[in-house]
Amino acid sequence: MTETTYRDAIRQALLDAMQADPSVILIGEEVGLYGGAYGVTKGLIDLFGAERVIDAPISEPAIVGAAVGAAMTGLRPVAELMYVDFIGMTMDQLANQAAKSRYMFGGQIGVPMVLRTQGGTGRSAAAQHSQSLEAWVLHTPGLRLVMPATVNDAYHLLRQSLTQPDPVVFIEHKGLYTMKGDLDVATPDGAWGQPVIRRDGHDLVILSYSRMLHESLAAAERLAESGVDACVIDLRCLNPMDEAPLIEAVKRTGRAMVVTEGVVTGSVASDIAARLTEVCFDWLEEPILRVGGEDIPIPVSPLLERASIPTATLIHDTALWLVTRKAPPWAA
Amino acid sequence: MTETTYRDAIRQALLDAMQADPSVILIGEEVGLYGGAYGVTKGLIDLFGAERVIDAPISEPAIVGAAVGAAMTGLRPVAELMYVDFIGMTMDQLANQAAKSRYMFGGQIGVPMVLRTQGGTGRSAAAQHSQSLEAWVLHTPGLRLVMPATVNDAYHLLRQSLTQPDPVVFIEHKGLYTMKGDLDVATPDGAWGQPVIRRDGHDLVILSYSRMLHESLAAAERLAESGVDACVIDLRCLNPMDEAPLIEAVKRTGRAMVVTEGVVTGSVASDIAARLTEVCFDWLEEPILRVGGEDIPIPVSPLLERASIPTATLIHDTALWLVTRKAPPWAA
Amino acid sequence: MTLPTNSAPLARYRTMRRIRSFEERVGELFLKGESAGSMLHLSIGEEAVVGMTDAMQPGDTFTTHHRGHGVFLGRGADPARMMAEIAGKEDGYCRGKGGSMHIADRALGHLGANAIVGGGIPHIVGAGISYRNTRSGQISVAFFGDGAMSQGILYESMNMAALWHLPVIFCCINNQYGMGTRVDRSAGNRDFPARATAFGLNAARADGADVEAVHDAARSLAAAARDGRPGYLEIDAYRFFGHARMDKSPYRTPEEEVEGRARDPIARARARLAETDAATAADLDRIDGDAAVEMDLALAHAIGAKPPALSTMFEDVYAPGTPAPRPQAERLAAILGEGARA
Amino acid sequence: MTLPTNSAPLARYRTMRRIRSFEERVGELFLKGESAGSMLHLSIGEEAVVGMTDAMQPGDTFTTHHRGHGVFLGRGADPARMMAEIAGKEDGYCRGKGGSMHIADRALGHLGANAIVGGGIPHIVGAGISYRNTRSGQISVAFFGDGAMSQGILYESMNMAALWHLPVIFCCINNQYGMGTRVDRSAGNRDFPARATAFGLNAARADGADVEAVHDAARSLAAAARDGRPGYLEIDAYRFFGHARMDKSPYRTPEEEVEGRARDPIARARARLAETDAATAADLDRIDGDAAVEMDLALAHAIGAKPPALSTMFEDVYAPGTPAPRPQAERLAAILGEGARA
Ligand SMILES: Cc1ncc(C[n+]2csc(CCOP(=O)(O)OP(=O)(O)O)c2C)c(N)n1
Ligand SMILES: Cc1ncc(C[n+]2csc(CCOP(=O)(O)OP(=O)(O)O)c2C)c(N)n1
Ligand SMILES: [Mg+2]
Ligand SMILES: [Mg+2]
Repeated sequence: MTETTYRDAIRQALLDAMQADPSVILIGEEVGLYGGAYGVTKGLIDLFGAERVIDAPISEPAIVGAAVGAAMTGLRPVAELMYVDFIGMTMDQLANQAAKSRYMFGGQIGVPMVLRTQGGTGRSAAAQHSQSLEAWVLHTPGLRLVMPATVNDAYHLLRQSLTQPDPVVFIEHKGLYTMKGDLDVATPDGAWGQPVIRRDGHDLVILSYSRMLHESLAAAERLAESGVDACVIDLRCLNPMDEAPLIEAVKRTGRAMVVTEGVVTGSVASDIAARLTEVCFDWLEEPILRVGGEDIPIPVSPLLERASIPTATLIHDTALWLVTRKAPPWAA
Repeated sequence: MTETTYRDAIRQALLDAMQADPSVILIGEEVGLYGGAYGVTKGLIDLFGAERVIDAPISEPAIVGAAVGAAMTGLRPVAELMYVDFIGMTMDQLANQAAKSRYMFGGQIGVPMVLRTQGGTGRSAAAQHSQSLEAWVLHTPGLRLVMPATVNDAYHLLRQSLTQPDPVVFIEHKGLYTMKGDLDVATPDGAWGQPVIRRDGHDLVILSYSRMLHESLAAAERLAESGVDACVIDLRCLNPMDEAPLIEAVKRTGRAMVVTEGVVTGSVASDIAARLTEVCFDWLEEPILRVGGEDIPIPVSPLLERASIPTATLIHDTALWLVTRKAPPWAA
Repeated sequence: MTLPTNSAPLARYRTMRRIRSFEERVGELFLKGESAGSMLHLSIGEEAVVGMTDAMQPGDTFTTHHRGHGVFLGRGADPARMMAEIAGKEDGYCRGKGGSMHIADRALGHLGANAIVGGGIPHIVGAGISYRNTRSGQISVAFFGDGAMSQGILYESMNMAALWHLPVIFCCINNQYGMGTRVDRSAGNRDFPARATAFGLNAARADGADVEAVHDAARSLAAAARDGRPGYLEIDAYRFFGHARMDKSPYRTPEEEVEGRARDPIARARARLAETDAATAADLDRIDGDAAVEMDLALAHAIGAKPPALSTMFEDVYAPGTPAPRPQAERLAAILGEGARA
Repeated sequence: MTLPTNSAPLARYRTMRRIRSFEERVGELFLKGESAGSMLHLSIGEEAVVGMTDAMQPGDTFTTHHRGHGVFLGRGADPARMMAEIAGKEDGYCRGKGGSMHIADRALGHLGANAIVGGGIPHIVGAGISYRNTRSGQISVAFFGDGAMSQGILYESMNMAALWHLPVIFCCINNQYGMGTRVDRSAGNRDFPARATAFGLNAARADGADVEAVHDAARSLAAAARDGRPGYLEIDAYRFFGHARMDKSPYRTPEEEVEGRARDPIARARARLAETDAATAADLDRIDGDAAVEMDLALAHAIGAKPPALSTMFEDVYAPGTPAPRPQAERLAAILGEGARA
C-alpha cells in the first residue's frame, strides 16, 4: 500500500503491463517524447522505446483504426485520445470496427485493445475539451466501458482492461490526475464488472462514477450531518456491469439517484435510472432521480463552467428531498 | 390530400423547399445523377442543377463540415448521409461543430442545416448498414432531432426542419420508404416539437417513433382484441419535445412503455422512461418499461435480423402484462 | 485437374475464371431469393486483382472493401463457405452474421471485409506495426475502391505507413465508379499515384485488363514493402455491372459500358496464354468448366445449408467466457415474471 | 498616428507588432490568474500570417485553429473584446463562452476559431459553395497548423475545393511543431505543397520570416481563388514559445530555439523598412509604442470587465425564440417542489 496519484497509478499500470507483456504497446499523440498531455506516460518511451511507445500524428481516426489492426494481429494496443471530445472523429473506427469485428466475423477476429482517454470539466477548456461522452460508448454493443474514480481503481481497472479479449474504452477524468490515494497493487477494489459500495448507508442510494463519485461522497458527508445515511456506490465498470448489488441496495433503501457529469439528457444516468426502475419499482418509495450536467455545451468562463455540472450541494439537496420530502430552497 | 409514399413525401418536401427558397441546397453522395441511394432525390438535379444538388465524393466528415460552412454563410444546406451508420465518421463535425458553434461563439453564428439520413433494419444490410443511432444525437445539446413515422410527417417535419435556425438531424427509416399514406401539404400532423397521439386509449400509453410506431399500432390493435385499450403516442420530434402531453397521458393511464428500434441500453427509450418516471412516479401503477433492439450488432441473416428488434408481439405481450399482470408465455 | 507445372500465369487465369464464375453464382443466388439481402457487389471485370493477391505470401494479411469476393478467392477462400455466408447461413465464414460485405477468415489472413468505405484501411497500419515490431517478415494489404480515395482516413493511414516504414500496401481497385459516380466526378485530380507519392509511398499504376502487368507491379511493391518501404498500387479496371444487385446504371451510357467491358482481364489472359502456347484451348476450356462446376456446387451448398439458430444471435458480441448481452426477453421476464414483485 | 501613405509594408509591420504585443499581454493575463484557463496558444513568431490576411478583402471569410489570435487581429479584430473573451468575460467576442480557442466575429468574416485540430477546415468548403453559387466574388480561407496536415478531413476538403472550383484557400501556418512533435516526426513526406498539388490545388510555400514574400504568394493565390482556382499556402514559420502556457518544451533543444527565433518576421520587416527608407527608426518606435499602449488598455479592459451572469449559460444553445434547454434546477424543482405529487 503506497500513496500515489491517480495519474501515477495509471502510469504504473501501463508500466507494469508493458513489463509483463511485450505485446502491449502505446499509440497516441504526444505519448512519447512529451510524456502525455497530462503527463501520464512520462518516461515510458525511454523504458520501452519508440516501437512500443508510438508518437502518432494528429490523426485520431487512423490512431484508433491502427489500434484495431494491431489488436487483430497479436498486439495489445493502448490507443490514447488526448481528450474524449475527439472521440467524435473516431466513432466509426470505434463503433463500426472495433466494436463489431468479432460479431460480424462470426467470432473469429477479436479486438483486444484499450482506448484510454480523459474527459470532464474543471480546466476552463471550453466546449470541445471538457465533455463527458461515455453515453455514446454505453450505447454501442461490443465495447466495454470503464471509468475509474479512485487511485486504486485507476491502476487495477487498467490492468484488468489489459486482460480483456474485447475492446475497452477507459475514460479518466482530467480533474482527478493530481488526486492522491492509496494504491495496493495486490488488491483491486473489486472484480471486473462489479460496482463497489464506497460508503454504506440505509436511507438512500447515490449511484455515481468518475469524478462525480467524490462530489457524491462529499454530499453524503453533509447528509450525515443532517442525520441522513446515504449509501454511495461507485459504478466503475459501465459495461459489463453486475446490476445485482445495485438492485439489492435500491430495494433495501427504496430511494435512489444517479449522478453523472455528462449532459443529463440521453445520459448514462438516464439509462441506469430506467433499468433500475424496471426491476425495483415495487420497492421504490420515490422515483429514481437523475442529476447530471446541464443540457448545454460547456462554457469557457470558469464561473459558468462550474455552474454547468452537479455540485455536492445539488446532490445533497436532491438526496435530502428523496428521504425527507423537504424541498430545497431552489425548488420552492 | 393525396396518397403518396414516404419516399415521395420527402422528395416533395425537398422540391417545395427548393422552389420556395433558393438558398436551399442538397449535398451528399449520389443525391444527383443517381437520384439518391433510396431514390428520394430523383430528378431534383434536373430541376435545380448541379450547383444546388451537389453529388459529393465519399467524404462524410467533409460533407457535414461543408454543410456547416454553407449554413454559416447564408445557404440552407440539406446534407445527406446515405446511412445513419456513417454518422460515426461525422460526429466531430456534427457534435463539436454544427451543434456548438452558436454557443461557443456567443450566439453570433448559427448553423441552419439539416442532416438527412436513414437508419434501421429490414434489408439484411448487416451490422454497418442497419443501425438506429439517434441516442448519440439526443445526447448532444445544440442538435434538433426528428424522426418521422408517417407520410404526412415525412413532408411536414422536413419542411419545418428547413425553417429552423439550428441544425436538425432528420432520420428516415429505410423500411418506410415504400409505405403509402395521405399527404396533406396544407396541414401538418402537429406543431414542431409536439408529440402526436396516433391512437387514444385509457389503459396504457405506448410511446414510440419512426418505424416502431407502426409495430406499436399493430400491437394496439391486437390489444384491443383482448379488451385492452392502448394510447399510442408518436414522439416525432425528440428535440425539442414538449413533454406535457406525454406526462398527461402517463398520469392518466398510470402505465406506460417506450418502444425503440435502437439498442436498448443507453437508448432514447431509457431516457424517456427515466424522464417520465421522475415526474409521473406518484401516478404510476407499474414501472415504465423499455422495449428496444437487442444489445447486439445487427446480424445479416434475415432470420436473426428480424429477431433482434421488437415485434408487435413483444410489444403486445409486454403491454398486456402492464395492464393485466398476466405474464406472457416467454416470461413464465 | 492438375495444372501444367511452372505456369503461374495459367494459375492466375484459373483463379480469375473461378472468381468470375463465383460472382455469376452470387447473382443467381440473389435471383433465386436465397441471398441475405441485395447488397451484393460483384467484382466482375476486376479479376486482375489476382496479380496482387498472387504477390502475397502465406501469413500475409489483408482487409477488403465491400466488393471483396475476388480478393478473398485470390487468397485461397473456400467458395462454398463464402457462398453460405452470402446466403446468411450458419456454416458460412462468419456464421451467417456478416454476409457478403463482412467476410473474414483468420486462417487465410483475411482480417475482414468492410461495408464502410475506407473502414478497413487503417487496420493494415496496425498490422504493419505488429509485423515491424516482431520482424515477422509479413506484409499487410488493404484493398479498396476508387471511392475510398475520397476518405480522409486513407491519407492518415498512408502518412503513418510512410512515417513508420511499415510493411504495407494500399491497393486501390479503380473500377471507374463509386456507386453512380464516375471517378472524374469525385476527384479534383485523377492522378491517384501522385497523391500516394506526396505522402511518401512507392506508387504504381497498372493496367487492370492485364493481370501480368498487375502482378509485375505488385511483386516489386511487395518486395519493397517487406523491406519497410510501403507502397500504393492502383489497378485500373472496369466495373462490368451495376454497383449492387439493384442498380440499373442510369449514370453511364451503353457505349461507355461496351468500351469498359472490352477491357476484360480474363479474355486478355486467355488470348495471351494461347498465343504463347502456355495452354491449349482445351486446357483453358477445362479450367473454365471446372470452375463452373465448382461454383455450382458452392451455390447448391449455400442454398441447402442451415440457417443459424436464433440463440447464436447473442454469441460473438463478446468473447466466450466473458459477460454476454442479456436477451431482452430475459430482462423483461425478470420484471414481468412471477416472483419479480414485492 | 497617421501612417506614411502608400505604405502597405509599413501597415503590415504595424499589424505584426500589434499581434506580438497582444500575445505578450495574453501571457500576462494568464500569469495574473485572469485568463479563462491555461489553454492559450500564442502566435509569436508567426506574425507573417499578416501577409495572407492582408491579401483578403472586406467580405472575405475565414476560420482559424486554436492559435488564431494573430490571424484575427490581421483581419481587424478589436483587441479589447478579444482579450475580454480570453478572460471569459461577458463583453468578449463570444460573451465569455468561447475563450481563446473559440473566438469568432460574424461582422469581420471570422467564422470561428476551433479547438479541434482540422475542425474548421471543411467550413470554408461550404463557404466556397455559397460564394460560388451566388457569384459573390468572396473567398474563404482556412488557417491551420502543420499538425492539421495529418487530419484526413483536410484532404477531403482539398479534393472538394478542386473538384468544384471553389474560391477558397487552405493556409497552413507551419510553425514546425504540433504540440511536442516536430514536423519531421509527424510527416512521412514533408513536402506539403506536393500534397496540395496532388489534390489539384494551386500550391505555394513562403518564408514565414518574410511577410512580404508571404504577401506576394498570398496575393496571387487569392486572385486565382477568386476565379475558382483554389489554393494552398504554406507559411514556413517558427513557434517561438511552448505549445500552450504550461509547456516547458522538453522536446526541443535550446539551439533549435535560438535558430528558430532568429527567423523573426518582425525584426526582418523592421530591418527592411529601415533599409528602404520606408520608415525611420522613430516611426517604427512610435508604432511599437502605440501597440504596447493599445494592448495594455486591452488587458486592463479585460481584467476589469464583468463576468457573464449565470443565467446566460442557457442562452445561445439554440436561437432566441426557439425552445431553450431546461435548467436542471427547474427540472428537479418540478419533481421535488410542492404540487408535484399526486
Ligand atoms: C462510409 C461509407 N459511405 C458510403 C457508403 C455507401 N457506398 C457503398 S459502396 C459505395 C461506392 C464505393 O465505391 P468504390 O470505393 O469505388 O468501390 P466499388 O463499389 O466501386 O468497388 C458507396 C458510396 C458506404 N458503404 N460507406
Ligand atoms: C483533433 C484534435 N487532436 C488533438 C488536439 C490536441 N492538440 C491541440 S493543439 C495540438 C497541436 C496542433 O499542432 P498544429 O496544428 O501544428 O498547430 P500549432 O499548435 O502548432 O499552432 C494538439 C495535438 C486537438 N485539439 N484536436
Ligand atoms: Mg469503384
Ligand atoms: Mg504547428
